[in-house]
Amino acid sequence: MSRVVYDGTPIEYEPGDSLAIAALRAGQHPARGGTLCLAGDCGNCSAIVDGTPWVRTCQTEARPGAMVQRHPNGSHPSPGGPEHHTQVTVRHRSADHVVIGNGDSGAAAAAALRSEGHDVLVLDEADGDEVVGVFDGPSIIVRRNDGIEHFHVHHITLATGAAEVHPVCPGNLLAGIFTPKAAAKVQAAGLDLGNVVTVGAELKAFHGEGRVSEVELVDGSRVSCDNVIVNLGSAPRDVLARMAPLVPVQIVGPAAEAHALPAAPQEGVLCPCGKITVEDLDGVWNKGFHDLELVKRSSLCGTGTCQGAVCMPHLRSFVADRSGVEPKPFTARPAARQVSMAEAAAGYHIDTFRRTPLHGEHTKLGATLDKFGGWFRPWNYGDAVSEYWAVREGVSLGDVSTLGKMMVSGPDVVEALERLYPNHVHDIKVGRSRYVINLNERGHVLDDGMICREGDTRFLLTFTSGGASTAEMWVRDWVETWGLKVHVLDRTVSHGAINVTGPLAGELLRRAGVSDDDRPKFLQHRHIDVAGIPCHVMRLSFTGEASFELHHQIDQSVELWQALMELGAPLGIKPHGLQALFGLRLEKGHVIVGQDTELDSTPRRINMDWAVKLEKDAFVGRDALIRTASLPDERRLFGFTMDGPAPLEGSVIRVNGDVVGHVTSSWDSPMYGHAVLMGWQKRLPHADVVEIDGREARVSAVPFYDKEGARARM
Amino acid sequence: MNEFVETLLDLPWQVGDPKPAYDVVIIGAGGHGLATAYYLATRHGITNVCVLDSNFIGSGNSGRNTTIIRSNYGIPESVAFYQHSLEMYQRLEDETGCWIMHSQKGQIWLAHSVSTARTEQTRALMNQAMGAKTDYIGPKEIKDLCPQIDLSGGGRYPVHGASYHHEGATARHDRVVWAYAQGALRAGVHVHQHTPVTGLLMDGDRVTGVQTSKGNISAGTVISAVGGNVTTVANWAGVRLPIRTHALQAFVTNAHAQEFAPIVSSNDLVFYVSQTPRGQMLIGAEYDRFASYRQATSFAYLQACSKKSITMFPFLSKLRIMRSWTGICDVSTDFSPIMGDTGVPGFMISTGWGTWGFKAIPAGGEQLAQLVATGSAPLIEPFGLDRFAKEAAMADPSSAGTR
Amino acid sequence: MPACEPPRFEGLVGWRIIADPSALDAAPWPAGSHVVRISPDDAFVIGAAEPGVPGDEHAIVTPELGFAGAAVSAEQVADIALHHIEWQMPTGPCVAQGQIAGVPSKLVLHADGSALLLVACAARHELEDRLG
Amino acid sequence: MLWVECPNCGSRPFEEYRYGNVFPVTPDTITDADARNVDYAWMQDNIAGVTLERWFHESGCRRWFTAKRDTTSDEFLPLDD
Repeated sequence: MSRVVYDGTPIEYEPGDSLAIAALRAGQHPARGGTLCLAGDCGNCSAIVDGTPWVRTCQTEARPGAMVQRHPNGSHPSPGGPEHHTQVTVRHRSADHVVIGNGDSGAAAAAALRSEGHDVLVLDEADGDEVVGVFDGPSIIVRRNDGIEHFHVHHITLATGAAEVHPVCPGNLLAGIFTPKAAAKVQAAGLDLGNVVTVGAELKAFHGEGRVSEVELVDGSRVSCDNVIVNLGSAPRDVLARMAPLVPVQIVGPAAEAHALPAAPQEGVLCPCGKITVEDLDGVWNKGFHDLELVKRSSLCGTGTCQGAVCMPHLRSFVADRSGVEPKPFTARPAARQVSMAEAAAGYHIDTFRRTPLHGEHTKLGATLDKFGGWFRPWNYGDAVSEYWAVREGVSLGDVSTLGKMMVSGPDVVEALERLYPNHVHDIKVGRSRYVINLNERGHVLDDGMICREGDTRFLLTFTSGGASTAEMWVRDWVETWGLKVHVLDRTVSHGAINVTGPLAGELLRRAGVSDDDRPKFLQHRHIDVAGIPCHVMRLSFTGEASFELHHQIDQSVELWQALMELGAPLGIKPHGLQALFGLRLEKGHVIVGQDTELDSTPRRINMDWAVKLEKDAFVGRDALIRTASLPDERRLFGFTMDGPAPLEGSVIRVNGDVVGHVTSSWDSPMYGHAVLMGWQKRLPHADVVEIDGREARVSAVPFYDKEGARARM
Repeated sequence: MNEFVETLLDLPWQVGDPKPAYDVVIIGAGGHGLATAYYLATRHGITNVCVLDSNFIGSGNSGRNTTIIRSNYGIPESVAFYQHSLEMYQRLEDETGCWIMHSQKGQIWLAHSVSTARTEQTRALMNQAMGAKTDYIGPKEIKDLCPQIDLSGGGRYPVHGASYHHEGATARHDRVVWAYAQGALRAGVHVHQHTPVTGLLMDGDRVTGVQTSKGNISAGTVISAVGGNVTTVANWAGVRLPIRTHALQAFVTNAHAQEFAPIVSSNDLVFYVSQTPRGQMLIGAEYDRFASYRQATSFAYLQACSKKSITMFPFLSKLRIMRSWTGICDVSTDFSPIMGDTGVPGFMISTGWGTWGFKAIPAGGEQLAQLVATGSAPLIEPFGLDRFAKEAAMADPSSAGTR
Repeated sequence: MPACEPPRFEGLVGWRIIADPSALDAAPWPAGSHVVRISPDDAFVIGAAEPGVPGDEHAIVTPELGFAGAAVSAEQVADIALHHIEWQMPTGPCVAQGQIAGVPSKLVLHADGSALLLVACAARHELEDRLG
Repeated sequence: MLWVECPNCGSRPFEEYRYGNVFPVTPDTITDADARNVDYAWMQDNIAGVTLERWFHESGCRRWFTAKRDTTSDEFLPLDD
């Protein structure tokens, strides 16, 4: 015979035994007492099984070596240690007709459906299928010992039967008390219940030490016994239907039938989960908690592990008795049959983190990679300051493959872009590009990027890495709303992009085979080969130095990167990560949307009115900007400088001791030897000198670096 | 006898129907409505007040939230308001004599990336400046506070650090409602359950009372403290709101021994977990992204929340889900609450509580009562409905609603 | 757990065409090419020289190297559907798009139940990990 | 689980989509231009009932579509009703 380990002691079981039956076979109550229904409804047989607390042992088949531990007496089980979770298998299935419950009514319903030619799936706990809940779709979640199943179904029949009513009276937490069906199961397993007494409504109390030895009846008589079968009728097991009132289900059999409530409880534990007594209920009733829900919430009756399966009929009867009105059952909520969080989680993946085609190159170069806007990106390659100097004084590569990139084309494309962007678009010449911001209808900055004109009716748009996905939605939504004829193709994950930046960037391109004549000038873009690889080269600058973004097909990213690194070696080339980039752009006063801006940053608030042409007829956000232009507006983003180490990003900015805003970006400028910052002042008058981190900081015009922008044009 | 039953207060209900007229009628007998009534009566002597609810007291979001009290917001106005509320909560048991199971646990808000570490650091610095006790802490301190955490985040969400909000607390939501209900009832306020308001009484463009299932009631001031269906009530008065209603779900496991001390949230993963006084692990996350008035629980939510939680706390993977629930919450366009005047004389509002506003009950009630009584309530002035037309939104990057 | 071999991905070379739906419907696709219709105005054409799209002078026709693909057998498709797809799988031939193991993916289903599994190269590692 | 029918791809869990809100409708009773703009920019109809709304199938065809849904039951209704 096989054994399970129960409270540290091996006990034998018969094939087919549940853990609860196995315990009874060994002369033990599976928990510490209380009526057993062995139907999965109550929590009276719960124990810790293989480390999982609160497992219904009546629903768990005994298997060799299973470790069962009763919950500690008088307290709750430990939630367990920090061990790692096991993987749970999930299966996605579909079925036409599903009948839940294979009792008489379920079997009849299934047979009738089959006779009409339907495919029918029957789910029953006896076969290991515990239905956790019925959800929209309709869908059904089923817990099995070998995993969890998500069913798509068309028709659901509930034949879940009725749950037998537990006794409420003194002594009802003793061992040796069974419902009739539980007793039948025990006896079917070959166990002898000894001197067994069957009682019904005449029951008054149980007596005994640990287990029942005497039953007291309402007439005062006492009957000695080894075990008791209590027959108090049933209540419909309709919890699945009540959980999902809008999911169409057919209910058949006892689950659909009206059942009389038991007599109002007089004494004893009504809620075995919380050890809540009739006296407790009277206590809250007398304090004025008269609604069924208020009685439940104030006594906590019905809020334990069985979720009212045991106490609900008695609780309703109690309220009916005290108030004269029979209340409806309280709300049922998943889970109808409990699942562990590992089981619930099965099949779910939180995020998909994307990798650029240069991911392997960054790893080889020792980059610290971190997650930004759903991508893994290099934060630094070990030393952000030397990366910074490579940009300022030599040449450097940055992986900007994550930038949003979008091709747009069509007869209405100029019209569409004019309406989308607050800047002029029609006057951008082919081969030229323009920096643009995009706004929402409130006139708040959503994102920024470039517009590159490729032809009369063809453009390439770029967006920030974090904004790319939303940008595609934004463009498509407006184009459709306006009914304009524009084709849209997002290229974000199909094109790689490498930013070649620094005063020697032009020299590196020369070495990569780009003649001075072919090299685009500032704000030009051109399709040329770089190191033999076809690139769309955009000349712009985020770092403050001459920069060439080389957009290309992603299958050639590695080749291009390696060629540039090799050609650039004599020039002292180094790649730079985001940490250096954030400092470089900060010295130029370039705003990072989402870091320096807030949810409601208008162009005015971030000093970018110049990027808005209100004289245009219409563009998204224009009406709001015109409306708000005359409103007093205290909120303004400023540049600051201060001596000493850069304060933490997020430091508050004070004027005369009052908090007026916070630092959004902060950097110890290697160039200047002091801190450069951006941050908000949201109170008038705006001060020229503020306090940050207990030190003095001064408002400074931005950019801090190369105010004339000569270096970007070099 | 269950230990959580014994000290319940009593609810001295009035007998009979509402009177035909009150100085103030409050729609919604949840935390905010009852607290407003309580403070009107106890702070300002305004006791001719009636609170109406279509169901039982606390039947809406007050009974469905995740009981967290915190003030670690991101903008000065919010930190000041919520810190005041947090401190009022700390004194509420003494003031009302009711055990609301207030328990200071501390809240850890995890960052799993450079960019969210910046967010948490920013939160800590702003909190400190505005009087909320929050520090940025590193992985070792996090592990000390919460040994069950997997600092590697399943190898995928490594913990960079966290903001630690020392005074983060929980209290039992129902008991907060009952404490205010009892205090208000004792002070003479009328509270009528199962009395749905079906419309507003208007005189020109002024609100003069409410229509109810038990007849019309006139009022000097009508306050909507309705959750979920606030748009309907506002529409009766012709008031347009920047509010969208979303479902918000949460769940608990079975009860376990008290071994999980703090409240832990994750900035990147967007979930939070704490252990209730009864030992259940309480887990929640963000609201469903689509607008809905339906209080439906979805398995997808249990699935996502479970996965996020067990990724950071492997011990949870074996714990079984006992019950889930869903409420509907009012999310404002800038994710901050809206309190005070509506532009319609006689009609005030308390809404936009996003993920339910439990933490704001004391200060929200106190300030609204003060506004009714004195015409001025500085703490909530920035949160008026007129802020949108004034382009003075209260967009808070640290509000739970912004993610 | 999956009994089948995990899919083996390789980068795909093709053309991406955005054009009027009617133009795409009528386009004479090069012989031997394989057309994945992503939406009415969007086609991914594999295994052909640059295709032309008569009838839409504004069509975007551009090389597409953003997808990785894996040929999967009918058995593998069934296994992936059982363990990794929440939605109901249509029967082929057709294109089925949506999340597979949480990753946006496409299955170009053939009549015999086998398929070409497509995923963005940027997310390929995630899908491989989850199916593997 | 809310299942949303994409006209291109079929029925998928709502997690595959981005919700795009309803088509905004400013009431005719608001006549002042600025007030209309405030309403358009900030206010929500927040209808408890049938709404016309936009969904974007982010994990599939990446296209918008319009759907009709009852926000009290989450039931999707035929568009031509």
